[in-house]
Amino acid sequence: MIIFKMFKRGGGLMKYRILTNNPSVAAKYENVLYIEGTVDDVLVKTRNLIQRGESLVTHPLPASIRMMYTPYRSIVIGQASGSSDFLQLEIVEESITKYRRIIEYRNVDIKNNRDYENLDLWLLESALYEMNTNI
Amino acid sequence: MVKEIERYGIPIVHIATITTISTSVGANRIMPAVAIPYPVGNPKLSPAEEKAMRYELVDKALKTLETSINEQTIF
Amino acid sequence: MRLELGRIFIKDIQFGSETKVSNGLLTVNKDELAELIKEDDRIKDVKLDIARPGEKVRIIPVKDVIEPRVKVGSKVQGFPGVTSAMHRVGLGRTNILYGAAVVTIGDIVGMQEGIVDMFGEGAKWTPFSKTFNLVVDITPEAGLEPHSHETAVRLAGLKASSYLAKCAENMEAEEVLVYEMDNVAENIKKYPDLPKILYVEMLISQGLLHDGFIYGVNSKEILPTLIHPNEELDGAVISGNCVAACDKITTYQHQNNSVIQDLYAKHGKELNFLGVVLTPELTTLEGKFRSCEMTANLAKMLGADGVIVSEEGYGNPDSDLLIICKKLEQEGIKTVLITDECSGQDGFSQPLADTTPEAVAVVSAGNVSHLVKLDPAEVILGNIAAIENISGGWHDSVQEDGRIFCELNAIIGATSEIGFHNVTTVLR
Amino acid sequence: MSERFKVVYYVNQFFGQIGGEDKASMEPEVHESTVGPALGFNGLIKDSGDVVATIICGDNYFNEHKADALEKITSIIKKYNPDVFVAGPAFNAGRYGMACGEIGKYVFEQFKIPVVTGMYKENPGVDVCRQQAIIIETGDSAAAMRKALPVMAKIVTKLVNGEELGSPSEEGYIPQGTHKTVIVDKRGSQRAVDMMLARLKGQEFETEMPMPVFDRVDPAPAVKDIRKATIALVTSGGIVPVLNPDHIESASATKFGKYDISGMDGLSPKDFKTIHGGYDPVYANEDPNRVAPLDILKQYEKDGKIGKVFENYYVTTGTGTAVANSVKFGVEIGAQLKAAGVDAVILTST
Repeated sequence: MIIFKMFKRGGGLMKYRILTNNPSVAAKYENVLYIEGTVDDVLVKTRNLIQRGESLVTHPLPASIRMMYTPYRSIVIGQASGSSDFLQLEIVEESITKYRRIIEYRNVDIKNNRDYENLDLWLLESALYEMNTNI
Repeated sequence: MVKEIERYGIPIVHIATITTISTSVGANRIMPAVAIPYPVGNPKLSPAEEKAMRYELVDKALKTLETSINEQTIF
Repeated sequence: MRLELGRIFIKDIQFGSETKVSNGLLTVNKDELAELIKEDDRIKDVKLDIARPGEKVRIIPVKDVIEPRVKVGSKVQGFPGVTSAMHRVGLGRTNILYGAAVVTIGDIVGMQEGIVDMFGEGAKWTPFSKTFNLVVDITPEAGLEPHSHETAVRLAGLKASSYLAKCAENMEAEEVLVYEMDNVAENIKKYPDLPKILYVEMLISQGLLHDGFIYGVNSKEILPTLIHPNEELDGAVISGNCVAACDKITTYQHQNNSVIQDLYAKHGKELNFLGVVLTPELTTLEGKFRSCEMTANLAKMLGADGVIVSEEGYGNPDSDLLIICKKLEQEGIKTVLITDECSGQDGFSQPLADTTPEAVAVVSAGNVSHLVKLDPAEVILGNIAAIENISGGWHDSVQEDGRIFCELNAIIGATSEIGFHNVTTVLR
Repeated sequence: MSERFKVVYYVNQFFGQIGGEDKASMEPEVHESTVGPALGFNGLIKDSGDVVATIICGDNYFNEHKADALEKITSIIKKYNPDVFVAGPAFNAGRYGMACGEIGKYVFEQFKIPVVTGMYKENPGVDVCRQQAIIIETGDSAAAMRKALPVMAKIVTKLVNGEELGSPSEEGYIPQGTHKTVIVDKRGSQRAVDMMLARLKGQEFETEMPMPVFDRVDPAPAVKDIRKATIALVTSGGIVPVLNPDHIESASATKFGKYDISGMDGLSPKDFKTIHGGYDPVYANEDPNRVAPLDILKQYEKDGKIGKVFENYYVTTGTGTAVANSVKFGVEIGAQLKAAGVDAVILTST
């Protein structure tokens, strides 16, 4: 199990969690909130936490329509900032709307599950790398 | 919705978390809410504290309705 | 900086004993090219095919499209920092096998996507139905992990393109396009009354299958970077992006970036083209804010009056596009955005792409969910089952008569957000 | 089309020359002659088609006996088997517009034939059938008949010939609201450069992705004496009676709820819950007053600090931006509040 550390500016560790429905991510990292469910469930949970004042570290959506059809999503959430950030609230809300519209006519592609687990993990790790280089 | 009700000449205060949206859809009396899941509450407080807080929020809301304004105002 | 692009018009491709161009016919020595590609020990085998405009051929799943080019009089050939050592590009003479393209296909991690139809209804929606395509389909060594697999496919296409054009180094070009521009200071002196326009090109920069490269540097590693438009036109920017079929920028589209071409066409006449800022579309919000802030600052520093911003992809990059627009407009810099929209299969949904009050001038490259019916193909290059995995395809998308229903988002370059294609939406 | 095309035409009692308001309850009748606007319309299509029947129906009859009326109209259409159905134009006549809209929508959906009508843009019938019918934009009164009929005839002819319609402004119809994907002459980058130059020169340009435009309304005057005022509570936060008797949807609701809260001293979690899909329901379900502060308002009422809390509480679901339906709700709720003499409103959103 890996604990991914994210440092606060000026030192100290920032608390963060990975919200995911991807078993590979849950198996590899420790600070995970594992959601047994769909991407939609992950997005809704993310929204609920952001609405409670936690902060959105990575964007809830992928960068292409193709990725929206995949069955896994991992999103990094930071500790409560104390106040609600309008932009984050809007981003998370709009993400859900966009996701649902794109997926409206479609079935989530589950044939390539193993591949998608890995792909989601790699994209998450790319994001973690991006976070770690910004200290 | 806010605007259409106000069109009848009835003053209306919009208590909303994302006040920027409230502004862009054309509410005139706007009051920031506590948070989306509990615009006029706060589960972190004790029931008595929470009620006191809501009392204050409603008080503020009523005051906005008693205030004459000429343009969009966030109270 | 002065760049001459010499076009040698290609009107057919055939396999033959020698790779050469004569009277518009590109002959390709299949074995020689295959050997070259197999020099990469990650590649076990390679299959080469030709697809000509009008043939009943479907190519699927397409990874990248590359235009074959050769640098005239240069000892170093290839894409700087990628298939060759770093070298200067953007000036001098480059010869192009104009009308030809290398198309790489094959699946990496069940992420097949991207159709190019050479005929019928499908041909209308992709710009690459009009090129003579050499299709490169590699088989990787068993157990090759996906990052290496992606790299191998990418390099195979780039190498093939350089290989094809090598024979044209000393040929007479039938048409020469000149892209010449002084430095920013000179231009402002020269054209004091022309509006100064900057082009911001956003690039998906998010990890495996979601990367772009600038002189071989992964765009997710960069801060927004100002480059000379000629550098991009001459091979400095390549695609490593294997998703977003309809709205990714293939290497071919970087080499022929349409916003750059169209700004150049009016440079010195109606506008003063300041240059290109390449902006990474990152995954973290912090990264997005940083990129957007710096992009706006670059535009401000350069004294831009207007900025054209093109997006790549759909989803999280929409946020970047919005934020850049907002920041620029707040600085009084006028923006025009190029993006695509999702207004549902029936087109009745309000497009969500980008709704900020500041986005007053937006070019729509089309509705990604627009349904098209593709006629049956006689030849499939690639894998027909891939259609099921294609974005836009679904389980019953292959009809009994062989026709395929798919959404535009499955088709390569259909809703190009650099405005490479002629698709848009109109309100009806 | 080598054969002549057939049109069935719908008009109300007035345009059918039966009579005015006194005849508004007449049942549908069919005439094989062309009556009223159908006559003028027939003259305009005479080269290629004919109005084979005119249906005349009273506005009140239609609106009060919708099912019956639609059934009768269905049998008429089955009998004549037209290539296209034309109704109106209804100009700004509300009941006539609703009838044209409802029938047009129904005919389109049942018979899959083109439907053309005409209305003033603010006619409530527009929203009923805009996605199904082509609605010619007309003036607000029958004086615009002479202008409207040729536009309708031209569009009808195009539709029966399977021709593609041009843009709403070119053809004179109200936009159906669809974003149609098309291939145009200029590529996107060129359009972007042109748009940029137009913007910089201060010339007019047309964005290809228009934003919803929100108008403004002047602030209503302040409440003079809050201690005498009747205050209504409205929420878009989805707090409804636990059984959700009106089946209000969890997102982008198509209706609103109205519940009598006069006997309550707050929104008890035993009686109310949230059905809003846009937030974590846990906190609202623990105490619905966190979303709609009825408990405090009632206390204010009891303490004499306000006149009273209006007896009905209104609720719908929606986020701040779901505009189309919320306009309709606002209009209806506002009318009821106005009629009831409510002095001010507190609206909470989640």
